[in-house]
Amino acid sequence: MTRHPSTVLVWFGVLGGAVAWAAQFVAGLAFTFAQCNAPPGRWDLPVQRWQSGLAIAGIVVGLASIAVCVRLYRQTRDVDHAAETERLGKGTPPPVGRINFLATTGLLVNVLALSIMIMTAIGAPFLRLCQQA
Amino acid sequence: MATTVSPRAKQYTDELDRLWTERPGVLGWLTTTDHKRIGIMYFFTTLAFFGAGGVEALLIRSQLIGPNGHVLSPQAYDEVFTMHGITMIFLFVIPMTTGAFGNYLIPLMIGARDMAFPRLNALSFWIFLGSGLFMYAALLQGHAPNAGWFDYVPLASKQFDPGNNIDYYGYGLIFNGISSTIASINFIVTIFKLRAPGMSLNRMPLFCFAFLAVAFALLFALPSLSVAALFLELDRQLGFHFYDAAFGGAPLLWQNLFWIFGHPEVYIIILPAFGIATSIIPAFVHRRMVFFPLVALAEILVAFLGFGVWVHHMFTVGFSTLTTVYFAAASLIIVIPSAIQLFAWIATIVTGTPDFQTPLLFIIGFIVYFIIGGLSGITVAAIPFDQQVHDSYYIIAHFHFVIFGAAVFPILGGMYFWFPKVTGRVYHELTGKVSFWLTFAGTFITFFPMHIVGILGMPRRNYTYPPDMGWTLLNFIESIGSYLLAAGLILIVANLAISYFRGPRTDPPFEGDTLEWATSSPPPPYNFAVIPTVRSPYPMWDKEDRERDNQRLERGEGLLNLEHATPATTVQDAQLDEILSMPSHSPWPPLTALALTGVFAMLVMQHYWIAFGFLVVGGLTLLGWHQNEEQA
Amino acid sequence: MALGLGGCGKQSILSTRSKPAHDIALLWWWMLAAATVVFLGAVAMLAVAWFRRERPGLPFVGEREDLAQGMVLVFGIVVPLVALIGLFGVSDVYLVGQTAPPNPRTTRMTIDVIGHQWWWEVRYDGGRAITANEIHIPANTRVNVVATSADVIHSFWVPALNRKIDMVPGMRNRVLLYASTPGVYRGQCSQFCGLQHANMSLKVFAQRPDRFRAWLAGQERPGATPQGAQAAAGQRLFMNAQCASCHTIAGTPARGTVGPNLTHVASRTSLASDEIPNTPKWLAAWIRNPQKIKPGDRMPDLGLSEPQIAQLVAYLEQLR
Amino acid sequence: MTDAAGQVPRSAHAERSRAAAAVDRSRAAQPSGWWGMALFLCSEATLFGTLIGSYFYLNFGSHRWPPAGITPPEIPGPAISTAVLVGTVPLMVLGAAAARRGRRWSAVRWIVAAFVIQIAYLATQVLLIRHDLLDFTPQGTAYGSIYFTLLFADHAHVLLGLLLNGAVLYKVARHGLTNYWLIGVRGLALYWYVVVGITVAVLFTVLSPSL
Repeated sequence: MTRHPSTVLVWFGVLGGAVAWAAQFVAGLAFTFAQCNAPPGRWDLPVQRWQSGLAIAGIVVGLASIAVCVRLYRQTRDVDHAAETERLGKGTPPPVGRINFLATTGLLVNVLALSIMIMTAIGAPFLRLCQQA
Repeated sequence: MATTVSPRAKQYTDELDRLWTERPGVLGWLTTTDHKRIGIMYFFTTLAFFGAGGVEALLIRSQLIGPNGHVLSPQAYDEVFTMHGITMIFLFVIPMTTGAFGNYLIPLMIGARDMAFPRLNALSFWIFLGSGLFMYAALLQGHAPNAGWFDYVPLASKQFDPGNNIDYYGYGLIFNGISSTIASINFIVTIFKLRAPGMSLNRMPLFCFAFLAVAFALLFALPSLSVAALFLELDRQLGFHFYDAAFGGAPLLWQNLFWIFGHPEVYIIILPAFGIATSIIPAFVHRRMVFFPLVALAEILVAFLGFGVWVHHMFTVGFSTLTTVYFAAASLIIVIPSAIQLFAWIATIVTGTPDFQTPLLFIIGFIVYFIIGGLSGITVAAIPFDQQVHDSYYIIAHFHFVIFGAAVFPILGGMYFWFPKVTGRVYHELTGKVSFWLTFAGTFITFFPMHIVGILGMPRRNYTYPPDMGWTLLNFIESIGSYLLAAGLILIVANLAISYFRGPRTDPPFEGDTLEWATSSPPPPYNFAVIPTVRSPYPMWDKEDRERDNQRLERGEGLLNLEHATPATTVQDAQLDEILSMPSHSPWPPLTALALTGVFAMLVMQHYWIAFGFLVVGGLTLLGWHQNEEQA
Repeated sequence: MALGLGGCGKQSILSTRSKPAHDIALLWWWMLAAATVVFLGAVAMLAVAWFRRERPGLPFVGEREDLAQGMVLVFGIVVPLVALIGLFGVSDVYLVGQTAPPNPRTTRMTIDVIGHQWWWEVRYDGGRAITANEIHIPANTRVNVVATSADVIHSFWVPALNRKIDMVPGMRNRVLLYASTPGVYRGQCSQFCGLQHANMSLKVFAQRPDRFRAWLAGQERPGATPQGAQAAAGQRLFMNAQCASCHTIAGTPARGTVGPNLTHVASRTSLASDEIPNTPKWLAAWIRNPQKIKPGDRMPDLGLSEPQIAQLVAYLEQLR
Repeated sequence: MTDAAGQVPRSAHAERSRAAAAVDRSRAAQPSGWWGMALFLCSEATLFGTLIGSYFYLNFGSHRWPPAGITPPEIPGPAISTAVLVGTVPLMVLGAAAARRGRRWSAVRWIVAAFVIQIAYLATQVLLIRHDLLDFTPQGTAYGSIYFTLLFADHAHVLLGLLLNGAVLYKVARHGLTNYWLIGVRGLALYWYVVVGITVAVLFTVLSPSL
């Protein structure tokens, strides 16, 4: 493989979904705490709409980074990792093996982050608003 | 590897010896900055605490061996089960894995000569020792923490627990947290910066991935615990109201803060076990790990997702279902990284040619118990079922299979596995196998009936129970099992202790795949005469590379024998970047730790000005620390 | 094992008398079945590893790396993902709604249960009747329980009838109490609440509605006036000794709220939150030396003489 | 890389400013010291994240925030003093940049300039807190507890920063800008960037009832 993807792109591929999950998790949680742990009527937030919205936004990001990972993975699928050590020295481009490694792992991260976000997005609307568990 | 070395090579290694050998004797150990010596000190300290925690466990089981037991008074029972939890988690498993195994092995596995910050490394040990003694001082004085290891308020508030039992808990955990934070920073930087040239991320041993994950999890989880404990002490000692519902506080704030730490904690405990398993399996299965990248990632991912599941410890407190749905989803999905590793291990073992020696047996035991604990974990991620068995013995069964069965078994296996590396001698194989079967049976007999007792409705933390509940027989069986388990553990320690003096001095009876096996056993103070170059995650199996290292030693290449130095490389691809001079022995870390111990002791006694005095002293020791700073 | 679980045990979560508890038990049996399959499968693979320890690879598969990896993908990701999402839907989206507190309009009556160290205060319709440690409910009737705490966190748990609910200071948690058949169901505090956490249990008496109404009517009456000199002396003693400062007896000056309400103490079957039976002998023993029976309990040793104890017992025994 | 030891710098030999700067330029990755500080700051940032989270958790759970009898905080004082503190960030940037170019004394000058402003900031904050304490106390309500704890925690970090300033300035002025203290200066600058960020976050948190 000749052209080398930018570090930023690679790490977006690896972490995009995870970061998206973390964001929708924290924000959505804050909404439920604000609405459901407060004395009645202190705030009136459309919690479930926000939950779904956040989750969907996260899902979009997750899909994007999956796309990146797939592309990187295809680019780097067949390389002999050991062979390239020889040209490992200061300033040489990142070894393809590492990009391939990160892309593979990125796929898993994103799939799992996605499935959590999808479960929340599907689950939340079915539940009664602020029903005590 | 005891290869015969030429006079030329001998001369080089002698130079390195001169540069790296530390003071002998007690003073040498007090002032050491050698990661191996620190690891060994960690090992024996945590082993002692393990003994204490084990005695506490036996006391608990003896109290519950029959209904209306009178071995312990209610007060004593509360203190004992609280100290059992604190000891096993904060004073045994974490320091044993990160402190002992991590410290000793990480630099060896990545081909470095020490940790990135050797003096901080010593400091974290001495602080750990101080915090452990601090908490046990409370037990010796007869007022140990007594509100359970998760110490729920308001039970732990001044109003309902007026003694200073809980203050030892609050300050002790902050104190202990300082040590763990320093250690985790040290691990991350070491793994980022000191990897041998060529060891790019995709070639890092899985053991190191596990410890990297642990270090990050500790780094981000501990602040939450410190804040919780800080609030607790402000409430208790200065009359603040964070947790006091009557003044607008929230008792559940403690639970949230504690479990934001407490659940990542569970993975912090289990991850090193994964790491140890992934280094033992290839050595005995003579085969590379199946699906290396996914296993590596699964280790990191467990630690990451672990931050999103804490409310599954709080499904019964009355949060809204809109809140719990996040945690239910995350708690179920976090199963998958574990499942990936599980089946990667099984696939590796089943497609390889396993040689069932003692260390591998312990890993098999680990796999079996991790499956049991994992499956019972899935059942309590089902909220309604958790709402039935929460705080019952079912939960005790679940987390003992995870924490003892899954986290401690690899530690025991690892003790056997690296014993030849650390001591240069070999343990007694048959005794090892016997000790495994004893421990394995003991664990099952002790903890499995707890599932049933829990289903039969026995709540945890009861100092006694009535005879007519259908719990009696099962509790009796559990107690018998616990004695069996104790026997097994004693046999392990005895085996290693005797082998240390009597064991045959031969090369390890197995072929590890990572770099620690590239050096002699026990390793020289400088770890590696020649800084190795790495081309795969299994450097020991790249024979020609290791052969090249020996040739380079003959030619005197890559020795760094001019000064007390180790190479630093780039973070992602481990390209050689600079040569660092490492600090050697220093008296300051233990002194700093001593000052800190003074600070916390005075805080418990509420002598705030004296505490401040000790803090100033601690600051001054840090100045002394930087007297000679030619080190980078 | 199944029989053992289902049958024995006064407090088993599997001998259920209400729909929510039954649904949870059913969920458990299904999860147990699935878990058993997974466990046996995994152990079988390890057994294969043992029998083929000399030979690399697997039958049919050989040593093909991609097939080994496929095994990890299928058993490690695909299968669990499907199973877990299914479990999520069934338990955490559907069933969680069934075990959640009842919709106020769907319940016949509300009982306030207040956790104390270490006993349960039970208040019927806003305090017209107050008892302790023994909750009477009409069978086949949806009862709304409001669980609160007077001091530390407790957890209200009657496994046969429903899931547990924590009693958190400053919160008003609710749970449905429903019993399909009349009977006595044991419950216990399941959140560690201090020295006597182990002895903080309760009984739920599910009675035929008419019996229940009769019982409630009796509980709403003030405390009986003592019959006979012995009992009268006992009442005087009760009011003058420390008793009255901690206990309430409706219709008398005793208005203490630290300990259980004793207006109808003799109508209960047990003492000290179900630790000892409520017989004159045990009642005397309890008054004589509560710290021996329940170390650390709030009830102090009163240092009363035997005659005084006899008088108190005579009085309390008449509070039916 | 056969014997790359010859090609790569032996950083400990960089005793002079010029040499230290050369080492700094030749590095492909950040030095260990920088990583150490960065990770320590991650931990501190998480600490404040937790404190701020607790503030809002208590806020969400209560009927009125701040509770009856406590006036919402005034905006001007804290806002202005914090704005001034933010003004020290460019100074630290310049200081670090100068150090990396091996300009020992200009680095010292920039840092001293920042040092003075930071001291002034802490002084004003102490006055503001004393003024608050006249109004309400941490022992009064949970609001008071979290309000003062947040501010105290933040100021403790500013104070620690001042101590670090002193130590680094002394060492650089006395022993010169060795490789070790060049990294020290960079770590110090990093510390202040993060602490200033935290201070801004804390400011918005405690002022939130009035915004």
